[in-house]
Amino acid sequence: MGIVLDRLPGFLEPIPGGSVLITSIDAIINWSRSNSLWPLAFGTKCCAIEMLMATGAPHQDLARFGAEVARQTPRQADLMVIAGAIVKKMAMRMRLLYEQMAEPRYVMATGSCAISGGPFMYHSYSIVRGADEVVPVDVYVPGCPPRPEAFFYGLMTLQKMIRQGETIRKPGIRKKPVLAALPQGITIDDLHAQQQEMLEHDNMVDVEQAAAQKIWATRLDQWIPKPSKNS
Amino acid sequence: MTLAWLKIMAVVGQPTWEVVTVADRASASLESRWYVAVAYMIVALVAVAAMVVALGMGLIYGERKIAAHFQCRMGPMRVGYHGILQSVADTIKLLLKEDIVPARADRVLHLLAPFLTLVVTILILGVIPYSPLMQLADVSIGVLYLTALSGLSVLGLLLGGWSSNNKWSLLGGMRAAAQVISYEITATLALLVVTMFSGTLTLSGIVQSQAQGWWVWRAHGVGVLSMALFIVAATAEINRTPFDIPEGESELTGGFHTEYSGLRFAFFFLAEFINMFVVSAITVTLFLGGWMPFRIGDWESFNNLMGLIPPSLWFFGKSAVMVFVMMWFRWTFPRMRVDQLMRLEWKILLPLGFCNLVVAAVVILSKWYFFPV
Amino acid sequence: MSVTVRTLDELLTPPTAADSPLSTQEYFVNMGPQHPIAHGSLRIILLLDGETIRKVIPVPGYVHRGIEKMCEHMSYRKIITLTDRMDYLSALMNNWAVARTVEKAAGIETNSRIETIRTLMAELQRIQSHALWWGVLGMDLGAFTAFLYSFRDREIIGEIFEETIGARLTMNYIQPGGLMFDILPDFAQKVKKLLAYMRPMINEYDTLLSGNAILQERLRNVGILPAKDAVALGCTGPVVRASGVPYDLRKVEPYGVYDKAEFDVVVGTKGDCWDRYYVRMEEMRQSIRIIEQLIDNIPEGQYMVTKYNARLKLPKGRFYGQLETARGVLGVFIYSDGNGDTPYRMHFRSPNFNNLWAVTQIAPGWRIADYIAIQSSLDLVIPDIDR
Amino acid sequence: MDTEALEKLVMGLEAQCRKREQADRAAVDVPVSALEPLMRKLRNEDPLSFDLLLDHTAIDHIHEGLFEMVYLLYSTRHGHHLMVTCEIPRMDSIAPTLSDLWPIAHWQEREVFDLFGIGYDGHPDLRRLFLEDGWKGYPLRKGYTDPDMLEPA
Repeated sequence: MGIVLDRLPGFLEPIPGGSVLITSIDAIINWSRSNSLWPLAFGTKCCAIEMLMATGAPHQDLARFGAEVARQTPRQADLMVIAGAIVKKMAMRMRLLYEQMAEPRYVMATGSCAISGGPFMYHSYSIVRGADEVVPVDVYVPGCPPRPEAFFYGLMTLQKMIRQGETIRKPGIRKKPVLAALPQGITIDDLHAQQQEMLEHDNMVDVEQAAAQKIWATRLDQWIPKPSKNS
Repeated sequence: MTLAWLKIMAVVGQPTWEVVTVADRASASLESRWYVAVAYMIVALVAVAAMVVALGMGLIYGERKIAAHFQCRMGPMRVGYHGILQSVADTIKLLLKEDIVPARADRVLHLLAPFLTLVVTILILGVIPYSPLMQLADVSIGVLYLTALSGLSVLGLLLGGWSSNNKWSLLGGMRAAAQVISYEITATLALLVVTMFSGTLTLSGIVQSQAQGWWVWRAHGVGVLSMALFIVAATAEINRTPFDIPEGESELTGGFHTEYSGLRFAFFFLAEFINMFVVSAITVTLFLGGWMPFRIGDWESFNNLMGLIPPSLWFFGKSAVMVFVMMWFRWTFPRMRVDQLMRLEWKILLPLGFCNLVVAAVVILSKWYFFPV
Repeated sequence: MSVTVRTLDELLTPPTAADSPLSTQEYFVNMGPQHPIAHGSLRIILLLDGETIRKVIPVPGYVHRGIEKMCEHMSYRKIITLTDRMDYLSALMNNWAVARTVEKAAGIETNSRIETIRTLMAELQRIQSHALWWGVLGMDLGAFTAFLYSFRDREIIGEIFEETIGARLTMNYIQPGGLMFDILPDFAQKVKKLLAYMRPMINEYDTLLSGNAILQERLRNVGILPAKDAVALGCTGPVVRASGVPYDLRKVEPYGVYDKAEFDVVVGTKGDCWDRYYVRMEEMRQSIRIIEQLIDNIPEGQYMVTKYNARLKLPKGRFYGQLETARGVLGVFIYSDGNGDTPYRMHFRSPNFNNLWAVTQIAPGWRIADYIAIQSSLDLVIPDIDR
Repeated sequence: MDTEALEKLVMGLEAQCRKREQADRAAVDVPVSALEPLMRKLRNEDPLSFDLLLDHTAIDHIHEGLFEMVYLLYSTRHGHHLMVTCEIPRMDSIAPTLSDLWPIAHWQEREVFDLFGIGYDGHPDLRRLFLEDGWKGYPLRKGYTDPDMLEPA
């Protein structure tokens, strides 16, 4: 785990009363890791324009987060932004890229294609429905394409996760992946469950009718009066 | 040993610059108290190491902010006030990255390459006269020492390129070798012109010789041309745009440091920025009068006023201007192609350098320059 | 009639060792799916001898989602959303191509307001697409600042799209039978402000990059594509116009209100990278001219001729409609069997797919750095190649 | 030159070619054997000179058991369009290659082979284009089923 850590003296091991020292070192290391996330320029489709290019543009400046150094080689990158649909032919190479990245690496699946296959979910023979079938994803940013501000919200969520979740002694442990843009209550597992249930049992085509039964649909109706038919 | 600096301040008017280097003090105190000499050595080493780290972080932060403002954006803002702690965060993160050595890479050379580039840079830092008192060692063959070391830096790139067992980095390494070796000739020619004018090889001697005026305007046309030649050749030697073909991002995905990650990549990254400072320091020492304040002939009051600013401030101010010019190059020029680069060197800069040398010789012999000695 | 099917691995068998001790051995290099020059996932295999390219083998397919198979299950209105994801830099023109073909086949007549707004939106998107191309070309050749300037200007055009269409990139705005929304009352005034801002910006682009000696050296007479080869290689759009063939659908087969606007087709002479660069820069200025002539008198009228969910009945038969996107001719071939509003077979003639093949004829003999200039002067969008 | 005159001129070139109905432009249908000579004449004859092969694709008529190959030609000099179709049986679907007439055909034929399975005799480099080399089956055929394809209905 890095030259420095291999040779660090034993005080990182659990010594009585050492928790303050450890957490302070943890805090510094996590602070530095979260504030210098160098993205790997890996865009396959239209999300690449919004996620990698437009966020780096003068209007919404990715450099403010210290993340504008887009490294081309996976060795020096530590944040893999999957911007665009993943196809079967590309999945193995994406896994290869993920393996080549140096260890404290994070993955952001941006765009509904990378989360669940997006508009190509049905009738497509070569789409991989969701990048989390290939690489472990930390943060999902929904949208097609998500706005640069949504990407920043995802980035800040990832930074918060890094600051809270990771301890240097057990780098593999991370907070559960959270859906960046959804309210705190909903996590990815509920979505997967709902999606699975919709596919297997309901198997329905009429999207309006299906939407009307969903819980959030009822709440929406109260807030926004249904537009009259002939508007 | 009263500080030479106080003595200088007492004498108003034409201050005589008496250069005392750390090496002189160490050798002076060697016979009587050997431990004071050792202390001087340790102080010198610590000073250079601190300078490398501080300069590296400062330059990286400076480059990112200046590049941002060139491109109508703000650059790092959220890490510390206006992103000041950004380089600190980068460095700590790079320290703790996983250290990957490719499978069939030549392990020894792969691990050696980054250190080689950084060591060469630090060796040059030790010779540069920052101010009459702040100079670590005044090597008698100063300029020859500089050109020899700048030739050595290409080894690091070549080793890095060849040993990481990757076609892209091999191409990057080969390009680096071709480029740095050929551009050294023009750089050496440009330095030769100044040594001819100043008559000495020692760097402090060259700075002293510019007491009446800096070589860039005192040696009128010849001085300006050799400074231009040196800036172009030096930018090529440290692989900065428009000559950054060894690690051209869009062509070779990373050039010679494609396979480096974590701390080793940090060494390459740091060496590139310290090289930028080193080249601007050499330009300032030889062409812009090092720590010599700006003086115009016999304007007493003006010269005294200029004399009030401490010499080290003069030096670092001028090199900051030169560093800004190099950053300016990087964010405006596209990249050259390999053969265009070679053609520029061998067919344009080299003949220009030789003619400049001959003209300089004629100017010196017939004393056609300002305030001939 | 015998057919031999080969695989990629047979092709990549490394060549035998160098015949004479002095000559270098050729080797394969992967400008793989993840490479800065492929803005997307296009794998280019180069057979290199030292730095000069002997052979180019493009391997697309890393973003192939099978759009044409999906079209056979979706109605024409749903297919419009798929076309945004093909060439996302000229999404509006893709929508317009499908809408136009379906309208011609189904016999729907649109009024002049719809046609004018379509032409205006298409030209705005052309400026936006050429601006991004210019920025990305600068980034590929090393001048990173150009990329930032181009995105600063793209955002302003993006704001106008966002107000009228609601989306920045995947528009889904032009439907068979009209438009999704009407333009806002201050649309014309905003566009005029944009044009007043954009015209000097293009001159600034020229001063920053075009006049630069290094760029001229990198682009002049590199990757020459003669006129005859350009047409034989199926190239269309700025690539073929740079070689001297004045083939621009807006003039050859005028559609929308292009015949009302007076503009000239920019044609290059030699067909090298510099001509392709110059043609696109001039096209941005021509697009501004077109918009200026049309922006003042947008006729009144309905913005949607048929109802949204009206079923589009296409007669049985083969229909082919095409129009000029920012990268070339986008053709939409529909074979409908007459019942229902889903096509029996739908095929897109994609401009990038045909322009890419020209790389294999242009690139051999040049160096890696030239290959970067050649491919970014072709202005390829990868999902449009794979569909 | 309007569509009827063009069709009459083209049919004059080749005995076996018939007019193709249900098309929105001048369209001609020709059997496989006569395809390559007709295309050579269309490209080289002066009054026609179709120098731009706009597009080449195929339609899978699964009920009639045949593939219909569609060539869309355009002449940049005279500015007229032509659609040439040719039907081949679904079982041993082999067609002559046109890559020596129009180099772009090399690339378009590989796409049709990849998605339909129509072999091209004499094609210099017939490989799968989009899909992996080991992909089983040809996706754009009507009867193609794939376990991964989600069908909502």
